[in-house]
Amino acid sequence: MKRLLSLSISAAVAAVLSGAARADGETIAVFTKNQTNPFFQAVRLGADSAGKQMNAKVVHYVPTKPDSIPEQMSQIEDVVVTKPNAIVFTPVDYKAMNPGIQKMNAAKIPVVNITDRAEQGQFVTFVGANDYKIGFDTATHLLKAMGGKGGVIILEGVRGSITNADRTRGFNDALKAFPDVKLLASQSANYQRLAALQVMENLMQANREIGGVLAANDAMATGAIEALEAANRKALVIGINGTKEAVDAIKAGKMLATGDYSAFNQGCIGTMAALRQLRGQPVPKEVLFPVMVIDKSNFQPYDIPVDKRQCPKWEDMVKG
Amino acid sequence: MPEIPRAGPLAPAAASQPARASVRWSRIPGVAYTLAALCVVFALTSKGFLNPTNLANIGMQSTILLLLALPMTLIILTEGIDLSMGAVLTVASVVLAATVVKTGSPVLALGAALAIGAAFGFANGALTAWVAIPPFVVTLGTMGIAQGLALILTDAQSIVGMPESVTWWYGGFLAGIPVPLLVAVAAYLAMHALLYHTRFGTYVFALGGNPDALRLAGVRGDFYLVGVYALGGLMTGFAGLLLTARMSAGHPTAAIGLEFEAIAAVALGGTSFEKGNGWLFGTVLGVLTVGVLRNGLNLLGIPSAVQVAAIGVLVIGALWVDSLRTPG
Amino acid sequence: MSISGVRATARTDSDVPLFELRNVSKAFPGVQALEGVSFTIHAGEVDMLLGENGAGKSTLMKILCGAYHADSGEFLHHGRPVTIRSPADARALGIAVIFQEFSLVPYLDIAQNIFLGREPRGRFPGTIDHRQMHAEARRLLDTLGVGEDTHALVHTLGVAQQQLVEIAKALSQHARILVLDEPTSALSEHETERLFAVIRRLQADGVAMVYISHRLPEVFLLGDRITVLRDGKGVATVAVSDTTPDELVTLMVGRRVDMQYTREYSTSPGEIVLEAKNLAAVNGIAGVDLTVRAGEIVGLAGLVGAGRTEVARAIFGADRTTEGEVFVLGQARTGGPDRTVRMRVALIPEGRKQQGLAIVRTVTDNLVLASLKRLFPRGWYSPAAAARTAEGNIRALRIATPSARQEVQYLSGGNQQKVVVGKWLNAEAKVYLFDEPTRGIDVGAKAEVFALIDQLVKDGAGVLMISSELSEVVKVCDRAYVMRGFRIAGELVRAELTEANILRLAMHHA
Amino acid sequence: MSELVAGLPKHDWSGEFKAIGYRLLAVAAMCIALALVSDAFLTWNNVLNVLRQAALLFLLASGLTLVILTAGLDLSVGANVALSACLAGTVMKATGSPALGAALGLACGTLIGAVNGLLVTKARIPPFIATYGMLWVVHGVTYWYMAGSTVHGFPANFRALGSGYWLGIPIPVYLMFLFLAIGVLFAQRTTWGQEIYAVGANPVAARLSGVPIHRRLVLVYALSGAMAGLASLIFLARLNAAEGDIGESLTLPAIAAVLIGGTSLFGGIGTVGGTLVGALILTLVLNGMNLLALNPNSQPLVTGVIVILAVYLDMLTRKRTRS
Repeated sequence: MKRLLSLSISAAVAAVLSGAARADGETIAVFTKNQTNPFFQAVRLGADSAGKQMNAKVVHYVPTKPDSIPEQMSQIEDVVVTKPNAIVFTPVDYKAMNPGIQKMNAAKIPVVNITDRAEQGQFVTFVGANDYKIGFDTATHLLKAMGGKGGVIILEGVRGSITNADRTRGFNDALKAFPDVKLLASQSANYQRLAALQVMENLMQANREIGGVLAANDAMATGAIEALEAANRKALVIGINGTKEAVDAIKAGKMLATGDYSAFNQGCIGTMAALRQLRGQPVPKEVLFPVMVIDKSNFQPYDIPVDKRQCPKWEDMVKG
Repeated sequence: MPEIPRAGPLAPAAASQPARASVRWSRIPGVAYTLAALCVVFALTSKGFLNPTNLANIGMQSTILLLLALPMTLIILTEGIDLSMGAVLTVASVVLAATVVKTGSPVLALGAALAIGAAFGFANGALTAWVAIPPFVVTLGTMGIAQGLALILTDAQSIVGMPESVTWWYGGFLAGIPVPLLVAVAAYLAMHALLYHTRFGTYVFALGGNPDALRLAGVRGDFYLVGVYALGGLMTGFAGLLLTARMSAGHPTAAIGLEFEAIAAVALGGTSFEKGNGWLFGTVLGVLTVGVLRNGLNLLGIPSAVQVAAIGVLVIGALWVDSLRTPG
Repeated sequence: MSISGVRATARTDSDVPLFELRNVSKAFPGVQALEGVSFTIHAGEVDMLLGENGAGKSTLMKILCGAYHADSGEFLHHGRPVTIRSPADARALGIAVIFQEFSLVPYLDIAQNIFLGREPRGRFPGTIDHRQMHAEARRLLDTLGVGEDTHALVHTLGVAQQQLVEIAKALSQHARILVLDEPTSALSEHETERLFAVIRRLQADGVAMVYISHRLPEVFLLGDRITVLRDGKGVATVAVSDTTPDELVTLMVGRRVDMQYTREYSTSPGEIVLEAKNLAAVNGIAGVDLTVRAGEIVGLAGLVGAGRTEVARAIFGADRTTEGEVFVLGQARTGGPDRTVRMRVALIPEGRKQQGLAIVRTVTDNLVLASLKRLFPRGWYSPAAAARTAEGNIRALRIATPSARQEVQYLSGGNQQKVVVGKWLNAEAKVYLFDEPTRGIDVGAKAEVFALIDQLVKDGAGVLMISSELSEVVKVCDRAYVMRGFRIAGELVRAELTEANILRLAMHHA
Repeated sequence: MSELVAGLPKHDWSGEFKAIGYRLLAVAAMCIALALVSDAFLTWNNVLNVLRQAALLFLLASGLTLVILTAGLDLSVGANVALSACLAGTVMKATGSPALGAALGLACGTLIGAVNGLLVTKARIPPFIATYGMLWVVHGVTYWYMAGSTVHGFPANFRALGSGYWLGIPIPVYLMFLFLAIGVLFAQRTTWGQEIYAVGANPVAARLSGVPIHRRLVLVYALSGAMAGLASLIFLARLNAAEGDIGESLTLPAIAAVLIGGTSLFGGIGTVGGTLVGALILTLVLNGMNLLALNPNSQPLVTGVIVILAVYLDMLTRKRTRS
């Protein structure tokens, strides 16, 4: 049994080494939060695509337990030992990863912060989207579609996560502009499908008339849609992230819109930024993607499955 | 295993069986060999595995788990279990963080963490020993309670702004040695002394092996049982200090589920769930094996999915080896 | 083992007894365990306590060591009245009991076990002075002439060694009165010799010993004074020199067995229902040949630890056989107990609660457990049908239970035994392996169990009965095999079937 | 022998039903309380809603009940649900055949369970550790297989399994009661069920009574796996999507439901019916806390308290029937 184990490990090792042989350029370590959320899969694919384009080796580090702080901390420590040329970094928690960030900085490895803006630490640049503005714009989009009246429900993500804080803040600020719209409830469903479904089912009991649902991500939005369909209730639903699933729902007319969080491009541009830094090319202090609300009118470009997409040109994405 | 009569070696039937000599080596669990094998493989295949910084990393990363696994060993020796440790660790960590932020006094904060840890431990022990509810149930319940508390206290936000006096406990050095390593060694030595050189330790073995013997010897086993769980809580509370230091923050879900890893490490170390049959240093080996596996696979950049499966294979494999070595 | 053992003791009859019990009575729900029993203990003597199982020996000892409280009666220590309310009181009086189930902790070493609860204090509070502890343990073992390493973990020791550790533990508590409850029941001959040597040393040191046994040779080898219990009453106390084995047997047995139990022995047994040929198994037995015919009760006698239970387990397929074959009704047995049961073999194990019954389940559940396939061939279980079957058993076997839905754990030992037997009646077993069927059940129930066994063979079953009680074997069996050292030492047909012959075969030197 | 009967407790009615009775009273009490504080509670829709949410939990817990009846444990059911759902989902998408997908999902769940059973019996690994190791292995396979993607959008006829209605009652509710019936029949009305109770109550006695305990144990773990597979299908049909992490939050609540339902960790005592009540109690609490918009952070706390209380009260009632 022991022998079997060590054999299997050395086998895996061999596989990786041979896989690594391909890239002859720099090595980029990419940190994402978990292996289960499609969003981060898109980020990883973006990074890979950029790595191919610019002929660099991309290695991914993902906690075995989703969003585990101590594990990402350990992975940072381990990576610092292997000394990659640069790191593309999404903190699992924007506050509680500072010691890890300090370790990377101390090791003089250039770090590009993507997706969630870490509270402290020196970064080459931040690449991401403006969560607040996405929340605000998508919410406004929905409220307009509701004709500025009726009742809405907010499905929050994981309490304490920066994205959730900003997105819900955007939702609420958008609501201020529509005095006739009533906020029926704002509950957390932890960015999870089942949680969203059940919270929605329960809220539908307490609220007879639900005009719209503001979900802080697409998984919760689709969960809400399932709940509504099961109860034969109609409501306009928006989500955030622009995942394939949401695009399909929009095509099918089940979902009103989703805010593009451009996960794939975050992976692309984040990795490119790291490589440009290494290769002495200019990199702006911050790359924020323009907010884009995807609906029936403009979903075509997002309809391509992520693993088929190609990274856009740096110049097209980063003006000036 | 169900089909073997529980009677074990003490049953008269054993009269026929030859008495096996107790050689320490025969009690070394399969995990020791696995650990050695892993080290060799990683030393050969990955750059920097043997690099001192990396070895130190493995030790530091394993410290918090070790602080849970050591008392967990004692608890399992009493044929008990503590499923609440991960959650209690979390709540201790956030309480510590909150206190230090509010009062600015790390001493007070540590006191609070230790107190809440010990309180949970005592509750576990009391409900087990005096109300006679199975420890699995008790600690499954207190796990939920601690988890809820952590979330309510923080409203699911992380608490930041730890002073250097706190972060030193994970990031600092003493005589050029990382503090966590010193803590780990100290914790092991303390637990070793406690288990093998004090009455308390002797009675821990007796609680699992033959509680009646304890009663006949006129020892109040129940007090010691409560003591074991309280000790577990206390150590968990102290681990809260290192966890907070490590994140330089208190986070309401940071260590959820860690107790299962601790239990697995104890089992890997060759401690059985029955009759107070166990070995404290085996637990250290168990913790290190998991640590080395994760570290090595990270160094090699092995995909996370493979890491997850590998941990499962390790746990099952090592215990399988042990069961092959023990005659049915 | 010759009866001419040298006495290493000075008789001290004239002295005041070291300890004395007067008119001790104790009742349990449904049973009067002890009734006005008196008993004296003399320093430097071995006071034998004889009696069949259920005669009240163990109860008396549990009272002596404070495990039970006597309902009435008084205790005198050096003639002064004392009370024993707890094990602590007993210890204070220097009384220590070596029970059959040891009070040892498997994964602590010998020294730790000897001093459990009384560890010598080390330099720091709460710590233990291992050096001193092991030194003292060493000394104790040496005084007993025992060589084992004091660092050996107890679970690695054999039963005999564990027993010696128990004795050392007692001595370390400065016990002056040592109670040995059937100490040789699980020992090999050699181990027994060693134990006797230890006992003589202690005797020489003036330790008083109460030695419980129903084995006459031991009684005459070691005893000074003998007290015989029967049905919870002390029937006699005699000096060894003034009595004979026959007298003791009549004292122990009385005429009860004759009155309550007789059977006409089978004159014309039927075909062979069970046959073992040169059977050897992982549990240690070897070269076992035996046959059981329909209508026969065949005894499997011998001292405990001679390998009788192991033979039963091997026949039943509970322990893997390494050599030889077993034939049931002419067919070779293969596989585990589940196959054996289908060949209509029944095993009534000695440890009812541990091996015979699911005590948290109801009488009904237990009664139908072995016959589910027969009663419900389609696999559909009918509680009603099961209850009917159970009610039938309860009536037929006169099982005393408030209802078939009663959990078995609340039944008395005798009734639990009946449930186990009933289980196999329902399975329509043709071969029954009884392992100590009357162990730990009261006298009335015993006769019923035998009547039951007799009925089984009358109905054409074959029975192999393991028993440590010679009188039982002699009374009940048509034939008997006697075991020694995990082999069959010999076979005794009805005519030769006497306690003396059994003992000769069981203890005879090669 | 008649004096032997004296002093024995009269065992009026079998403890299990009594235990369930007490729990049903608890459920009733909770319902009344909730009805008083929230007018939304006692609406037909919300009742269906509670039942539908309890269904998933119960299906998972019902299989687990059998395992715990044998004094075992299965920590891998959650991971099992995730892998089975993902496999079934992807196959369904690839082949367009719900039947094939469902079959594979069930097969996957059953296989994982059977392997657990073999690890416990043949490899003699304690159930806790064996199934915990299995949890990691299954997660690993799932993560690798899904590679962070989501599978979604299944044919309507399949989704009816989770979100459909018949005579105004959700399909999952029918499934819940169907499998309650099947579970009760299996445990109480088949010889296998009886043998499983016996194995849990005393494995040695069961073996010496001719029960093939290894085969029964493997069967029990396989059934637990199969129920996980079934639950995964309901899950898939309800959410119309699956990703790698769906199972993580399911295992402990399922175990809690079994314990609240009065099944003893030491084996041999407990009923599938009790587990249903346990699942209902847990669901009611969460439903009520949602309706009252109570802080969701306190949900684990409340669950924990209920688990301890339920088992404690259970012990009290058993003591009463015994002494």
